[in-house]
Amino acid sequence: MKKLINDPEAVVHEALEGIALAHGDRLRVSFEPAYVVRADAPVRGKVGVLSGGGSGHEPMHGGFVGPGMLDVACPGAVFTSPTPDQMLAATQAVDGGAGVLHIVKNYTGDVMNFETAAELAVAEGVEVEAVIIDDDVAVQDSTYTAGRRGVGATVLAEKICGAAAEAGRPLGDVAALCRRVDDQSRSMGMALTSCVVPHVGTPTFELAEDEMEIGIGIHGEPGRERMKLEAADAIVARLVEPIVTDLPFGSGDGVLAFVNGMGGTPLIELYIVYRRVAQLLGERGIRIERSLVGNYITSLEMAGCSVTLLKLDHELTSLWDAPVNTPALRWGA
Amino acid sequence: MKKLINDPEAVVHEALEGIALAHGDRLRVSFEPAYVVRADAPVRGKVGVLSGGGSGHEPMHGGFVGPGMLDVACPGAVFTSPTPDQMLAATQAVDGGAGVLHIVKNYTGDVMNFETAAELAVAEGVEVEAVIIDDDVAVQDSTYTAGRRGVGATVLAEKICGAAAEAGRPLGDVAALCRRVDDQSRSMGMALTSCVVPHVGTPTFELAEDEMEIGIGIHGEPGRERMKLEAADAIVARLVEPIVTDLPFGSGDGVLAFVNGMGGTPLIELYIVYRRVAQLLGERGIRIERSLVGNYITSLEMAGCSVTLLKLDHELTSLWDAPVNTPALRWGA
Amino acid sequence: MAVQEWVKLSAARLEQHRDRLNRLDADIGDGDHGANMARGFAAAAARLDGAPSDQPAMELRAVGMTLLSTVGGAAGPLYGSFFIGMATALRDAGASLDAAAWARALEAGAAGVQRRGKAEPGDKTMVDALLPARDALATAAADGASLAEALRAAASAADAGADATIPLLARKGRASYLGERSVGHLDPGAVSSALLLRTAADAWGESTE
Amino acid sequence: MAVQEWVKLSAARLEQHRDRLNRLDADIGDGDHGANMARGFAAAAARLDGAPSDQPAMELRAVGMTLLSTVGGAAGPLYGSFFIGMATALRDAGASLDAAAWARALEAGAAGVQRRGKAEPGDKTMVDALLPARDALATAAADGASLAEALRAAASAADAGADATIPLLARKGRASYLGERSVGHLDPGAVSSALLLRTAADAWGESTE
Ligand SMILES: Nc1ncnc2c1ncn2[C@@H]1O[C@H](COP(=O)(O)OP(=O)(O)O)[C@@H](O)[C@H]1O
Ligand SMILES: Nc1ncnc2c1ncn2[C@@H]1O[C@H](COP(=O)(O)OP(=O)(O)O)[C@@H](O)[C@H]1O
Ligand SMILES: [Mg+2]
Ligand SMILES: [Mg+2]
Ligand SMILES: [Mg+2]
Ligand SMILES: [Mg+2]
Repeated sequence: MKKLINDPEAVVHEALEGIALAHGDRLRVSFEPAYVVRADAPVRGKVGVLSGGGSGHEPMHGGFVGPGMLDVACPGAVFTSPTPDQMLAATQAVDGGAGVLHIVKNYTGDVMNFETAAELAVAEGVEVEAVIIDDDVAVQDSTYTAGRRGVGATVLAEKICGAAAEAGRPLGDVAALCRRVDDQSRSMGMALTSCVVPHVGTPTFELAEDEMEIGIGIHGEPGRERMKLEAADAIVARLVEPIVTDLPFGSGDGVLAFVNGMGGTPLIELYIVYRRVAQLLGERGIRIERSLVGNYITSLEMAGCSVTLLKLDHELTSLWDAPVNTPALRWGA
Repeated sequence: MKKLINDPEAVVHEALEGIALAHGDRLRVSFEPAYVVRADAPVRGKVGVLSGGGSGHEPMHGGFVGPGMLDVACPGAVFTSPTPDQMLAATQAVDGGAGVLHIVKNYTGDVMNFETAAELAVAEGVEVEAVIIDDDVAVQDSTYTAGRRGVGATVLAEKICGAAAEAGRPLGDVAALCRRVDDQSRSMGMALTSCVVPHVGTPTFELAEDEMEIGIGIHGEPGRERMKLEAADAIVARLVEPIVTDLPFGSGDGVLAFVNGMGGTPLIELYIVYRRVAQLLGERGIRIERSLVGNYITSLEMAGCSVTLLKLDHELTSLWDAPVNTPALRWGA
Repeated sequence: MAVQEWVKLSAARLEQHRDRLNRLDADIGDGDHGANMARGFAAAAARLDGAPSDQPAMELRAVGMTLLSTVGGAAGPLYGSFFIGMATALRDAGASLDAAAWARALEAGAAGVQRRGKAEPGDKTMVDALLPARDALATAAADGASLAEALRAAASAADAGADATIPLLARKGRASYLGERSVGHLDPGAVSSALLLRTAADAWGESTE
Repeated sequence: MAVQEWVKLSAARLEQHRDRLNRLDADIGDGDHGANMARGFAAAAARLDGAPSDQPAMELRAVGMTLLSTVGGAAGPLYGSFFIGMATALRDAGASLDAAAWARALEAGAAGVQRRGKAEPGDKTMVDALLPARDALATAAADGASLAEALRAAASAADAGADATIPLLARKGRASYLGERSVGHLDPGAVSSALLLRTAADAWGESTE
């Protein structure tokens, strides 16, 4: 295992120390329990926006804390949902009297821990609405399964809900927007390599030099299918096709196109992917109105990418464009 | 070779197409010869700021084109200096009548190609000043060698000179600032893995599972020394020590601390590195006044990092803080 | 004493089996189940250390709360509910548990897991180890078995239940994303449940009843 | 004809030796010398295709300009200067070159490389192949050798000069960053220079003199 770490057990703690040191001008970090919070929290009268999940997906979520996006992020152990006590303390830290939105990625662990946290928070007198993000078309959605995973749409929901909360919208509205982003988003991802969870020390799965995984999540878990490695254009078609047909996205739709790196793929390759995404959407008459290209929701050092499309409307577009000031996403501020 | 590419020979071209498609709202891409230029170039009366170098270091340089930073970037083949004809065309594209600054990383190829380009540009009646960046303390500086390489300080110089040019400062001033940034910056990098140049297809060097290279450049070239892998804190000491003693940086100095990922190292590890950098500087009484953590000057998918320190003064700090609006670095806009 | 012994012994064994559980979880999940359980039980054992040991319900509740705030992932809330469920069922129990009390507790614990996780038998989860154990323990208790005997029967049923997850298609938790690819693997949560029951049999088997 | 033949043959051979030159460059540089040279000479060969072949100076100048705008890296300006230097020395030469003309050209080409790159003999660069070749060619020309003979002598001297770079410590270019670690490796630019001279010997050896 080749990593720039000290103790595998201390990875999350030390990274949080680094975040606190690097961004102390605008963030505070609580260590016991662990959360990353806006320095000016709670903001009186503003809905608090909270998200959280396992670590190893950086910059998500801690890198998205700041005005216009998250008020607070709860990091769990690597790839492991955080715990209800963290979420409760974080909820209380950002409750400005207008309630708190919990943005939850659809994983059994996350959902159950957030459920418990919401019960505890309500018992403490904080109004909480939880919205579950489940945009991954690689997973069959069925009442007999855990349902679709939450992946790329999480970043978009955090940005858009953060903007709405910053604009003073009430909790019900912000939660409704979150559901709309989730409803109108679809994602699919792939991996060229596995990743190594620090406390495990070996790759979560093994891929031969000429193989790839299609339909992966963000936890180094195997994907839906293993197949022979292909050229980027063919891979992109495998990602875009199921996304476009699922919602469906159609001619005349305006979308936000998000090409996300899994952590170990260089930006030069992500632009090659973006190029093909844009070409395929263009062929179908789907207009890209906004775009995002980079490493935003990662799986440690995994090589690979995911594509997310969000169908835009006037409100979502203007909330996307609103100022945001976080370590990882910043404009207009 | 596991890469999200189509044809190894088309990597740069297709990535440029992706950049044009993703950022067409604010950049234009010329393909023959290749350069990435601000959509509003040339800006009348403003000094043009140009940089360039081999591709494979993304987001540098194309991702730094925009108001407040570069006017134009010339991408070469992967890890290969661009050519004088590109540089000449790019220089002419951004000449607003106030001359053009060439920011050149100190590699024999880059220096010679830029020299030729400057001669050609001057012959065409464009005023050009070239400043060579050479901040890498891993390389012995001597009149008998090619001198120190240009690495992390390039990003800082491009930001600071871009801000000065945007503020209407004349070419001589902007070039002097560039030299000051170079004089007051020192860097050192290390690699956990090699990278694979697409048209080569195999790793540039081989490192055993328990080895690392200290004192690398940004082209996948071997470093100064190969040694046993160490914990992050020990590695950081190996980077910070020579940097701090070289300038030297001392107690009471205010610095910009830049922890840069080489492309394949996840952000969570870069924060662990940053943490130790901050601790070591703190022990020496060196104040971190500004920081930058992320993948900004990379070597394809190489795992590793570099540390750059810039001694700040009031002018450099306020130019660093000035608005910048590029794909990869953005604030205040 | 026995609850503490159970939890300490569990912590030790989970630490021993940590890599194996991680590996099982890597095959059909994300490779952290061993780390999660070892972390949680180490914390729970530390929490009980020096606490009064004559109130099984209070001890089990403390274990449940500790797991809830230290395990994370799916296993945290599920095992949290398990221990809190056991504690609730034993609210009025004395210092020393008999087979009937343990049978009530295991029934309540398993019900807690199902309430939280909504898994049914055959979904390839810890439920597939817990329900057979619950039934075996209830039967043994009804047949007048000693606690040690009854727990041994429960542990064997849990082992068999865990082994029987191999051919199943996962329908809950992270393994469900794999669809058909989840077939042919042991469920790590079922294995950790069986391990906890085997440890209970050892803890109460050795303790004076 | 001969310049075109030289450049086309060089393009073919550089394509053949591309991986070897990349590999040599990977050992002490960044692994692109073969790709750079193959790209540049393919472009130069294409550029000469169909162009008048009775003006060596114009042809060599076109090659130099093409290399300058297609090779990049260190080799681009250096070989650009090399060919432009040769062209300048042959400004007044006729369609067919003799050994004396080639000697003048090689001297000017090597001088162009040194002007641009500031390398001295022993710095472990292409200069270590070019200068011995220059000297051998001049001596052979002075001794009245035919052009083919003179170029063969130059090519052999260049080969020997390239081989002699192995024990050297690099002082110029990317390899100089390696310090002591550059010792024990062939310099890729010296190898490509030797290859160009061997190809010249072949091109003019076959052509009617
Ligand atoms: N809905 C559920 N009901 C019961 N058990 C579940 C459920 N979902 C997951 N599990 C159990 O949890 C185990 C995985 O736990 P763990 O790896 O610690 O959490 P995570 O899946 O969040 O990484 C699975 O092996 C399974 O036995
Ligand atoms: N200053 C110099 N003078 C002469 N030759 C040089 C000089 N610097 C580098 N070279 C030659 O250039 C070769 C490397 O060329 P190449 O790999 O194409 O460029 P780069 O080093 O920019 O990647 C070296 O092997 C060496 O022979
Ligand atoms: Mg997990
Ligand atoms: Mg090069
Ligand atoms: Mg797991
Ligand atoms: Mg090279």
